[in-house]
Amino acid sequence: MTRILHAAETAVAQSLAGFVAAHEELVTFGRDDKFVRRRTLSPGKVAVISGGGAGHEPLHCGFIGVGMLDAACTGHVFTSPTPDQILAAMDETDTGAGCLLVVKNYDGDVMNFEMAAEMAADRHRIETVIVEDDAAYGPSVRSRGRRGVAGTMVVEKLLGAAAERGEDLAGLKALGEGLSGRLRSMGVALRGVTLPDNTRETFALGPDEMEIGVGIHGEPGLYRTGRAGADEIVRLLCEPVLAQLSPLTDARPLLIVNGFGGTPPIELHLAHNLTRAFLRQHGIVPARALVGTFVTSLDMAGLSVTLALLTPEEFALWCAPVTTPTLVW
Amino acid sequence: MTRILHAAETAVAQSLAGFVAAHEELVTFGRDDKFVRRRTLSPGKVAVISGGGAGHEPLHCGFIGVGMLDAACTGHVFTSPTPDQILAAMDETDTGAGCLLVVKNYDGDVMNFEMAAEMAADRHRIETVIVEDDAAYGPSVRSRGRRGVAGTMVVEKLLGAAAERGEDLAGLKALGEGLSGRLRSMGVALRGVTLPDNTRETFALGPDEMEIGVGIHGEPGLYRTGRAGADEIVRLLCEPVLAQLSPLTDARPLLIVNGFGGTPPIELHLAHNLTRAFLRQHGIVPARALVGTFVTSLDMAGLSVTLALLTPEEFALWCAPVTTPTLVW
Amino acid sequence: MPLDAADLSALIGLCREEIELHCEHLGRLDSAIGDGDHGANMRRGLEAVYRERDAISVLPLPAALERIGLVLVMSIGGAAGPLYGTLLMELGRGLAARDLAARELAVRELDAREEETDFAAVLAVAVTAVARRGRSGPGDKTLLDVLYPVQAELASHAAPVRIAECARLAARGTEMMLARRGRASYLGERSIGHEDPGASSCALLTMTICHYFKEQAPS
Amino acid sequence: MPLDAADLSALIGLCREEIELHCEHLGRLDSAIGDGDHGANMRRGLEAVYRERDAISVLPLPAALERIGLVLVMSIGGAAGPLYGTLLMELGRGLAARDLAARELAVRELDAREEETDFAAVLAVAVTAVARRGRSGPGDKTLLDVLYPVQAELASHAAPVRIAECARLAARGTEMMLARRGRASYLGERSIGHEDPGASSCALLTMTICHYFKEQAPS
Ligand SMILES: Nc1ncnc2c1ncn2[C@@H]1O[C@H](COP(=O)(O)OP(=O)(O)O)[C@@H](O)[C@H]1O
Ligand SMILES: Nc1ncnc2c1ncn2[C@@H]1O[C@H](COP(=O)(O)OP(=O)(O)O)[C@@H](O)[C@H]1O
Ligand SMILES: [Mg+2]
Ligand SMILES: [Mg+2]
Ligand SMILES: [Mg+2]
Ligand SMILES: [Mg+2]
Repeated sequence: MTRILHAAETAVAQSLAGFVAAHEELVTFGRDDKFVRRRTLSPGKVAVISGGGAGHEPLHCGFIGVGMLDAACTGHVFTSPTPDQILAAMDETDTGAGCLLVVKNYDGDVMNFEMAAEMAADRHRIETVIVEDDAAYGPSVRSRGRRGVAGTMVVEKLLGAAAERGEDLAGLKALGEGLSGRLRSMGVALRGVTLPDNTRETFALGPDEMEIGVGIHGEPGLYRTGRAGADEIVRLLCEPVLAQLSPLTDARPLLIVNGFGGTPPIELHLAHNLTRAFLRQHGIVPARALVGTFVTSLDMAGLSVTLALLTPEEFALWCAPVTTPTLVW
Repeated sequence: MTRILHAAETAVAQSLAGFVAAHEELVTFGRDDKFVRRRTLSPGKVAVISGGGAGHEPLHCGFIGVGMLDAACTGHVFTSPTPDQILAAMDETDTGAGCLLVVKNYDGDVMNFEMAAEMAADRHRIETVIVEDDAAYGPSVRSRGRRGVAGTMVVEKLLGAAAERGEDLAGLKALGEGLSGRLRSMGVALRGVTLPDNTRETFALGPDEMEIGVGIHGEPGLYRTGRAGADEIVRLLCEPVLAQLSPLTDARPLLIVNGFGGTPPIELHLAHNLTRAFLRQHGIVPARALVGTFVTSLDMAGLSVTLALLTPEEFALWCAPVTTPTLVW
Repeated sequence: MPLDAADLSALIGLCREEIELHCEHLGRLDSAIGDGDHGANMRRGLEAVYRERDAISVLPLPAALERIGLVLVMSIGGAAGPLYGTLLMELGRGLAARDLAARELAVRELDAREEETDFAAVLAVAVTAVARRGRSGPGDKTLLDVLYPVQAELASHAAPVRIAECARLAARGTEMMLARRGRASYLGERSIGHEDPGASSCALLTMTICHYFKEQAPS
Repeated sequence: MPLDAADLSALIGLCREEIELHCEHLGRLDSAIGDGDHGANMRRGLEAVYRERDAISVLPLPAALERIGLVLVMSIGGAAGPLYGTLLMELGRGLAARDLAARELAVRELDAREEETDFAAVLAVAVTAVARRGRSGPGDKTLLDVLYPVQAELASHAAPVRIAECARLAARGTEMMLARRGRASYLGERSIGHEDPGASSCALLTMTICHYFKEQAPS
C-alpha cells in the first residue's frame, strides 16, 4: 500500500476486504461494499456511524461491534468518504431510533457528512457529533476549531456504550458535546508519511528533526524542531494537552498513547511510562491507560498522547463491555 | 527507543514498566523486575515460560495471561535474556507441575535457556520446546535448524491452552514437537531496522529494494531483490511456506499475517487479502486468520506470513479462551 | 454561446485531460500545505464524469450540470467533492429555475448579452452556496479565491481570454495568502508562499472552458 | 607467570578499556552479518566484571576466573554470554581441580614450563566446553576459530607476542569462512567476506592479555 506497493485505486478496497475476512464473526460489508457494519444489529438502538479517509486503521472499522460502532464508511486514503456511502450506512443500520454520526473535524469530512445528512433528512432522524481534540490548534488560531485525532476513539467508545445502554439521540449528542472540553491529544512525527500513489513523503524530515503538533493526514504540524530525547518529547506533547483541558473535580483520567503506524510497541510503552511519570508530577494518575496503534497516519513514525478527564459516569461507559476487532473487554 | 531516542541501557526497562502499568490487572513484575509474570498463578499447572531479546513486542510479554504464558523474560534489544532471569522466573512460577520453556531457535536463546535449565535441574522439572518455523532456512542450509519467528505465538498459544487444561510436562513437550513440521513462516523487509544505540540501520535497503527471508533481529535475509508489487511479495512468501509444510489430512489451516513494527494495519490487511487469494488458488481456506503486529523487529517495515496446519484438537486449543494484553477471546 | 451535446461532451473530455495532465502538479501543491491527494481526488472525479459523458451530454444543460455535480460529490470525497459538487449542482438548479421562470414570462427570447448576465447571476448564487458549504469567504486561500473574480469578470461581460487570464492570476494570488480553511489552515503562517491546490485546479478548469469558448466563438 | 590481585585487577581494567575502545567496531562487524549488538553486549559484560573487580581480584585465581565467567553469563546475554561465560567458568573449575590434584600429590612445586603446559591443558578442556555449549567446531566462523589456535600456541610454549599475533591473524582468517553457527549462518554465502565479530572480540582480549604478560615478564 504505502510500502507494500499496490494499485492505489484498489488498495483500500483490498485492505477492507482483508479486514472483513479476518473478523467475519463480528463485521460484514454493507450494500455494494460501500461501508462495513456489524453483522447483527440491535433493533431500537440508535445507530452509531462514523467514517473518514482510509489510512487511519484500525480507526474506524476496527471499532465496529457490540458496545461501539454500528457502521463505518471508509474513503480513499486521507479522503473523506462520499455522501452515498454515508447514506447507504444510515439506510441499512437505522433500526428506528435514528443515527448518530461521529465526524472528525476536517472540512472534507464535515461537508460530506453534512451533505449526506441533508439528503437523508426526510427519512432519518440524525444528530452529528464533531470531534475536535487536537491540542495543537486552539480555536483562536483557526476559527473552524481543532482537528479530530486519536481522541475520536474515546468519543466512539463512550457514545457506543451509551447507545448500547439505550440512550436516545439527544442524550448521545449531549454526551458527545459535553466531552469536548475535557478531551485533548497532541502528536509528534519522527518520519513523514509515504503516500500510496507515489513513493514521495508528504513532508520529509531529516534524521535529526521532528514535527510537533502533527495531525493524522501527513500534513505538516505546528512546528519543526531538532530531535529531542523521549522525556523532552513527552513534555512537548503533554504540556499543551494539560494547558487546554478544562479541569474537573472527581475526574477519572483516561490516558491513551497512540502509535501513528510506523512506531513499534516497544517505543509506545517507553513513551507511556515517561508520560505517566510526567503526569504524576502534575498530580494526575490515570484511572486507565491504553497503549497501542489505534489511529494511524499510514506508516508515519511517531505517536500521540490523549488525555480525557472523564466523569464517573463517562468512565463507566469507557469500562463497559466492548467486542470489536480492536478493543475487547 | 529506535526513533524515540532514549538511553539504550534503560529504554527496555522503561518500556517494560510502561507495559506492566498498562496491563496491571493481568501482569506484574517478578522478583527484582527480572521478568514479567501473571498476576495470579494456577497451582498444579505446568508453568509455561518464554522469553527472548527485546524488540519483538508484543512477543513475549504481551502473551502472558490465562490460557497462554505464565512468565516471560526479556533481554536487551535483540539479545537473549540471561540465565538468572530465567531461573528467577522458574523459581517464582513453578507451582509443582514443572516448567515448560518455549525458546526461539537462536544460538543465544538456546544456550541461555539451556544454562538456566542446567543450573535449576536440581529443583525443577523442566522441558524445552524449541520453535523453528522460518521457511527461509531449511535444515539443509544450516545444520542447527530454522529460526523461530512469528510462529512462536502459535506454539505459545497452543501450549498455554493445553497447560491450562491440565496437560502435563511430557504431554506439552510432545504437543510442541508434533507441531514443528506443520508450522512455517516467511518474512519480507521493506526497510531495515534502526538500532537503538545508533541511528544506523542494520541493513540499508534502497527505496526500490526488498529483502526476502528476513528474521526478526534486523539481520539480513535470504536474498535481496527489486521491490515487487503486493501480489508478487505474497507469492514469494507463500511458496516456500507451502513447499515446506508437511501435509495433513483434515487440517484446520491457521493463517497469521504479522507486521514487523513499521508497517501499518492498512498494509497488513491488504497483504492478508492477497494471501487468502493465493492460498485459495492452492486449495487452502484458512479456518482462522489473525492479522496484526505481534512479532516485531523494532521498527522494521515489512511483514511475515505464517501458516499452521492444525489437527482438530490443536485447532480447539487455538480457539480456547485466552486473556492476555494482546490476545483476548 | 449555447451548448449542445457535442460541446458538453467535448468539454468533459477536455477538462478530464487537463486534470490528468496536471494531476501530479496538483498533488505536489497539496503535499506542501495539505495531504497531497488533490490531484488524485480531482482525477477520480473527472474520470467518473467522463465515464458518464454520453448519458450526461444528451441532457438539457441544467440537468446535465446538476448530474455532473452529483457525480463529482459521489466520487471525489474530501473537501473538493462537496465544493465542486455544490458548485455544479447549484449551477444546474439555478439555470433550471431561470429557464422555468423565463418560459413562464417569456415574451421574447433573451439575446446573448442578456443570457450572459443571467448566467453570471446564477453563478453568483452557486458560488455563494459553495462559500456556505465551506463556511468560507474571500481571502481564505481556497478555490473561492478563483471563483469570486471569475464570476465578477463574467458579470462584466469579459471575453473568454480575459476570464482565463483572471483565473490564472487569481490562483497564483493565493500563494501569498494565509490559509484560514481546509487542511492548509493548520499550517498558519507556514501556509504562506504556496499556491492553493483547490484554487489551482479551479483555474485550470476555468481556463480549459474559456479556451473552448474562445475557439468555438464565431470570429 | 603467577597472577596476584593487582595483576588481575589491572587486567580486568585493560580488557574493559579495549572493548570500550572497539565497541563501535564490533557493532559494525555484527551489523554486517549479525544483529549489530556484539559491541554493546561485550561492553555490558566487561562493565559488570569491572564493577566487581575489587571483590574478584582478591579471590584465588581459579575462583576469580569462575566468578568472572558467571558475571559474564549473567550480564551479556545473547550468544556471547554463555560462550565467554562457559570459557571462564570452565577455566576456573579446571584450575581449581588441578590445584586440588597438585596439592594432593604434591611432591614438589611445578616449574614455570610445567605450569604453562598444565594451563594449556586446562584451557583445552575449557575450549572444548565452549564448543559443546555452542554445538560448534573449527571453521564455523566463530570465536572458536581464535580459541583453538591460541590454545595450540600456548601448548607449544609460544611467547606472548607470538600468541597475540596468532589471535589477530586467526580473527582475520574468519573473514573468508562461511558461517555455520550463530546469526551469521543465516546469510549462507553472503557471510563470506566479513570478519566474525566474536572472533574479533576474542582476539582483542587475547592480545590485551598477552601484551600485559609481555610487559610484566622479567626481561
Ligand atoms: N472550507 C473550505 N472552503 C472552501 N474551500 C476549501 C475548504 N476546505 C478546503 N477547500 C479547498 O479544497 C482544497 C483541497 O481539496 P482536496 O485536497 O481534494 O481535499 P482534502 O483537503 O480533503 O484532502 C483546498 O486546496 C481548498 O481550495
Ligand atoms: N553456536 C555458536 N558457537 C560458537 N560461537 C558462536 C555461536 N553462535 C554465535 N557465536 C559467536 O557469537 C558471536 C555473536 O555474539 P553476539 O552478537 O554478542 O550475540 P548474538 O548473536 O546473540 O547477537 C558470533 O560472532 C560468534 O563468534
Ligand atoms: Mg484528503
Ligand atoms: Mg543479539
Ligand atoms: Mg488534499
Ligand atoms: Mg549480535
